[in-house]
Amino acid sequence: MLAEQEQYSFDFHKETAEIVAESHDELKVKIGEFAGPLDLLLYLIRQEQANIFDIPIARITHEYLNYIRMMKRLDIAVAADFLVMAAQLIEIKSKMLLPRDPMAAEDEEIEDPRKELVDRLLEYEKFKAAAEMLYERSTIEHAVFPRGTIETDEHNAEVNATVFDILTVFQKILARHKDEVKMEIHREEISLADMIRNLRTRIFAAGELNVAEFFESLETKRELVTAFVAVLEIVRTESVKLLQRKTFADIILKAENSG
Amino acid sequence: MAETIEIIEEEFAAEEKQPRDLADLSRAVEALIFVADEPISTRALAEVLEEERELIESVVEELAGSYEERRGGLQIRQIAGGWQISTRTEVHEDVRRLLKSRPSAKLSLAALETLAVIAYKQPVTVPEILEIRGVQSASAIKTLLEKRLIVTKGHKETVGRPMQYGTSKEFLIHFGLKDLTDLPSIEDFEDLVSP
Amino acid sequence: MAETIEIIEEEFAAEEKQPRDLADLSRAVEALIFVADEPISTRALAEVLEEERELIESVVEELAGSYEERRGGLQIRQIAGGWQISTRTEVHEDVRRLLKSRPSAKLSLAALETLAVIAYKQPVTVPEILEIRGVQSASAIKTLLEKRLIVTKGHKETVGRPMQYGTSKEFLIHFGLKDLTDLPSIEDFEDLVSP
Repeated sequence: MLAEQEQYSFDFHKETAEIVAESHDELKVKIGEFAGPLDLLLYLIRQEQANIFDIPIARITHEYLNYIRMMKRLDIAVAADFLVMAAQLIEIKSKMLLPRDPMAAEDEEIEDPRKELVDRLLEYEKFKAAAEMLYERSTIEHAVFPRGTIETDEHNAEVNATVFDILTVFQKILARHKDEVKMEIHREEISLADMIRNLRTRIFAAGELNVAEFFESLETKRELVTAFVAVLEIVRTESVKLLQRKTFADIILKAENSG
Repeated sequence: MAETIEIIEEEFAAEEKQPRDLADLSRAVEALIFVADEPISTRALAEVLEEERELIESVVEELAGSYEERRGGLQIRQIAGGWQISTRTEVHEDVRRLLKSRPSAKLSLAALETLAVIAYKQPVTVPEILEIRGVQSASAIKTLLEKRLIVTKGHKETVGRPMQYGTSKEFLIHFGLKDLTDLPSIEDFEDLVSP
Repeated sequence: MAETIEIIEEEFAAEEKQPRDLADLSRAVEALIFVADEPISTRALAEVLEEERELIESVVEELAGSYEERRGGLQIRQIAGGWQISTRTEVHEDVRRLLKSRPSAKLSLAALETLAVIAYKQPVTVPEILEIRGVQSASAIKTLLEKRLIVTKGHKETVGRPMQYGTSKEFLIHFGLKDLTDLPSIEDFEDLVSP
């Protein structure tokens, strides 16, 4: 019963990612993924039982990079945002190692290189708590059901729309439209053999054929290419010749036996 | 004595579940009739609640009676071999007035598609909409005009001078847009498509 | 004699526009809330019934109270700016067994976080969400749009005119909120976070 329930009921607390140490240097991600680099950082800080206002940046950076390496070893795609954060951590770490400027006045306040990160973490943590609140609210809401459909609903079998729907619907129409066009082209596609047969029939029926007119009657690029090859082929293999009655005049395909 | 007590306890434990009290059953029955899409039979209710049919029968009848007594806006009635909650005949006029006044917030898929084409291609004519959607849109256009989501935008100066359509001010209000340039473009959601 | 007749006529005329009694109004209100397929606002009820909003307000509250007192399987509650009849949480197991429904697919942690940022910072753009979450939220936003929990709120008038997002009516329904002010203040979460 319990196991069955767990399959489909997402538990905010249980599915939150966690790193479990299997041995000294073998780490393992227990479940899920961290929601982002800030989520991972908060986890590491809590794991180290560190004060968020005084983050042991060297140790946390080390742990953070360990995690990234492990992800890579496990062939888990590491989102670019995690790498950006890694770079920021290294930068903060190096800034903290810099000796204080000896020329600076004694009482001059030096901003802690960690400050910006701490601010972001605190801000992020609020929204993480809000996400948890939403999760709990939706759990309660899932125990409440609206009435089933009644007759009057059936006269109103319509959908509610947002701007996003309008755009998606429009894209679908365009896609549908494109498919139809493709299908037409496909239907009208003609093989080289058919094209030669067609060409031959037309030349021998009329005795000659205006090449330009013939090409103009075709619709697609593919048909044109096929027709061009067919013309070359028919001239090569059959008693048909190409002629031009005067310079710049239309090119004519003429059956040789018809004079 | 001690032995007897033990036996009784065991018997209790063996019983799969304690019988529910009547108020509890009545609550469940009321909720089930309410959420069911179609009139629900006594047998179906008994099955879901794992109770005797006769018991459920009397619970439903009692519940229907209490609705009757209260004389509120709803009733529980037996219909098509099942039980259903519906409004009372006394309030039909009010219900009808509500259904008529229903906000025009809803659109059928056909109307939505037509509206999408008009929004993105305006000003656009009926043949042009047909060309894009691949189906006649006459009744959808009528609906959209009635709901004032679209307006006519004069005749197009081509053969037959067909009427052109565009979106209205109500359209902007309805979809929370400042102006037409506010309509999302495919590019706006491009970043969302990639995983 | 003539006087008497006059008086009777006056009485008749007065009777024609006699206000509906409260029981009658309550009946109508209950039926309308039941029939409406979305939470229905006090204003909409007052308009359909052609009564003062304040009167309707007190009638609905009285009615909701009577449901509460009865402790049946149903409740009348205020949600997404309107009133709705729904089942009580106590009976959810029975209802779920009937509908064979599992708790509907819940949102991922990423989607929940993104939704929390949008709920509290709306209208908000994708770069602003990235700033707070520290991670791209594209697929979460797409999911939320598809589930209609968020809607677009026009373009922001800054470089690149990015699309802005906000929560929808479905968001309120999904999380059982009367309106956005029903959300606890974001500052309240400050006390909960690490000391």
